[in-house]
Amino acid sequence: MSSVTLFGLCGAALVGLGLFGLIVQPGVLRKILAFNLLGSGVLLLFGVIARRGGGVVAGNGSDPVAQALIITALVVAFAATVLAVALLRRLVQETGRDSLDSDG
Amino acid sequence: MTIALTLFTIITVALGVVFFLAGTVGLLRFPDTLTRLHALTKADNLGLGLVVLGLLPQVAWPFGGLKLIAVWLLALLAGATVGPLLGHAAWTQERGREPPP
Amino acid sequence: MSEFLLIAALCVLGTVALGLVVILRGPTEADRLSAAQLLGTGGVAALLLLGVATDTTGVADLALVLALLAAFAAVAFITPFGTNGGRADPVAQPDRPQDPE
Amino acid sequence: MSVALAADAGLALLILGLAVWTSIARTAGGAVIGFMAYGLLVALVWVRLAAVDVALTEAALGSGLTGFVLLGAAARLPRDAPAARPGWGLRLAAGVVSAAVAAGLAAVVLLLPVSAPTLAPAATANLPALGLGNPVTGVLIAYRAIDTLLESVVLVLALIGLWSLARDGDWGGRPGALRSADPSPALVLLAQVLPPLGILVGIYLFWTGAIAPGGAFQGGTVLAAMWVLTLVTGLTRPPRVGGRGVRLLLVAGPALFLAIGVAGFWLGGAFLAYPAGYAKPLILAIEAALTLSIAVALGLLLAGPPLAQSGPRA
Repeated sequence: MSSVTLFGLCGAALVGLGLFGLIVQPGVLRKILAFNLLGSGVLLLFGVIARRGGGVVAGNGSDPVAQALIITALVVAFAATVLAVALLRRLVQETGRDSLDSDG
Repeated sequence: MTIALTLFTIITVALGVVFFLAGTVGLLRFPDTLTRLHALTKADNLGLGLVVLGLLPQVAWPFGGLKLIAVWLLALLAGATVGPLLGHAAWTQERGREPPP
Repeated sequence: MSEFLLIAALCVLGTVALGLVVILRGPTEADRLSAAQLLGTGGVAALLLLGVATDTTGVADLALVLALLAAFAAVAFITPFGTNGGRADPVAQPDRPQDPE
Repeated sequence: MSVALAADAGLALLILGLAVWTSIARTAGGAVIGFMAYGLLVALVWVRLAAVDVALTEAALGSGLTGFVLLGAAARLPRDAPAARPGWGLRLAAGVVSAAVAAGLAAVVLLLPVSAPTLAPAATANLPALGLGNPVTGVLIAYRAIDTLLESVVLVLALIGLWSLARDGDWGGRPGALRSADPSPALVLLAQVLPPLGILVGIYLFWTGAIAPGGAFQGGTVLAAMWVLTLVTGLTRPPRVGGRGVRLLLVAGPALFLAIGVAGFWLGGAFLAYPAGYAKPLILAIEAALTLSIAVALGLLLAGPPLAQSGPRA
């Protein structure tokens, strides 16, 4: 097994972990964290594929197209996280609770 | 000359690693938050400083070397800022009142 | 030479990671934050060693950015800022100006 | 290379361990600190995957700015009684689904075709025509310029979303969520010493992005962090969100990008095509404007929604 495959398996496990947390965690901040874990796992998988492709031709590189898309994804994920945190703080101000349960 | 420089790098970097080890041991062994903080801010900055010093002969001057020194100075600044802030936070959390000035 | 630097990088990273794993249990948030801070410094040192050993462009710049932002996130946690002095967000303020009642 | 493999295995295990800690930590602060350490180690993985550009973005945005936002939220959310966790049935079902997804992805990783598809040769081959040395910047600003254009607009949209969370009476005021009433002397020193260096590093990252890892996003992120430090200590005041200057700065990057893109219809033969021979100066102009706009947008995103005009301690 190579290092690249290893990181790919790591990314797959992160996706599973993030998905589980997103469904099961009651607190919104924990859901945001879980969502970030999920996203980072997906990007890691993408990076692994880019490394395999780039390594074949350039010897010791990574596919620049995939890298550019990953950078784009990181910026968008940050924007989404900030918006989610702002919504959470407003939710706490309005209702006094930091979870989405409707019955309390 | 190159052999002497290589030897210098090896010895200094190894010393730096030892200081990182000391910082971690201090973090694990010291009894309360404030002393742990002391171990941390002293040891990691010395460790990084020695690593930087050891790497200086191995990089291109002037930009490579200046970049290394800048990294160390920035880390020193971060340690010098976070240390007092964390110390203040730890003091108030443990004792429930403001520390003396 | 480069093998030595790689092993040194590994030692530094392994040491601080060990400290992090043990210290994450607490007891206080200040302990956890100092362990994360130590991981940051160790990561910077490991990157510098890795960058010189493998001669990869940009790795030293990465260390520079990490050192620059080392104190940044911690500031958010330990500085009382905001309109309510850094304490918990106010809940449903009754004196909102746009409320008709 | 078994030492390298063992080191990478340790790194992967550590990352998984921190991810688990982030999920199970009892306090929100502990979870976020775990997530920041996780982000730092993921940046190291990107270096190991030969993607230093991504590592720079992850370190600056993923670990730095995201850590700031999440830690700030964790320290300020009221500590109420933990909400009821979902019942055993749902947790079991979620566990089975998540494990199935992870196993499926792992199988995909193990069964990837031996000759990996790649666009790396095509991306590298046309770089000299653009006058660039960093293929990632080439993709971001030339081959897939439409993505980058839309992404810079996404930041502005996120900011509009954030601002619309303000109360009606507060609209048009200055964001006040960052101002510290009584910053500690150590923090003020940091906010006085660090920004000059940080601005230098930010501009360097933007400039070096043409030939080496770096670029508008990494540079803009560093600049935004420096601005936020001065906002926290009160050394600078956040601008009124209704002000014309700040709005001009916000749209300068996307607008210039769009204008040059539309001009490409006549000068280059297609939308977002650069006329031959002028690619390098045009790309530099777009990158410079983008760096500025990204820095302003990210800084304002951290500064939060506007507060009342008078402000509590203005």
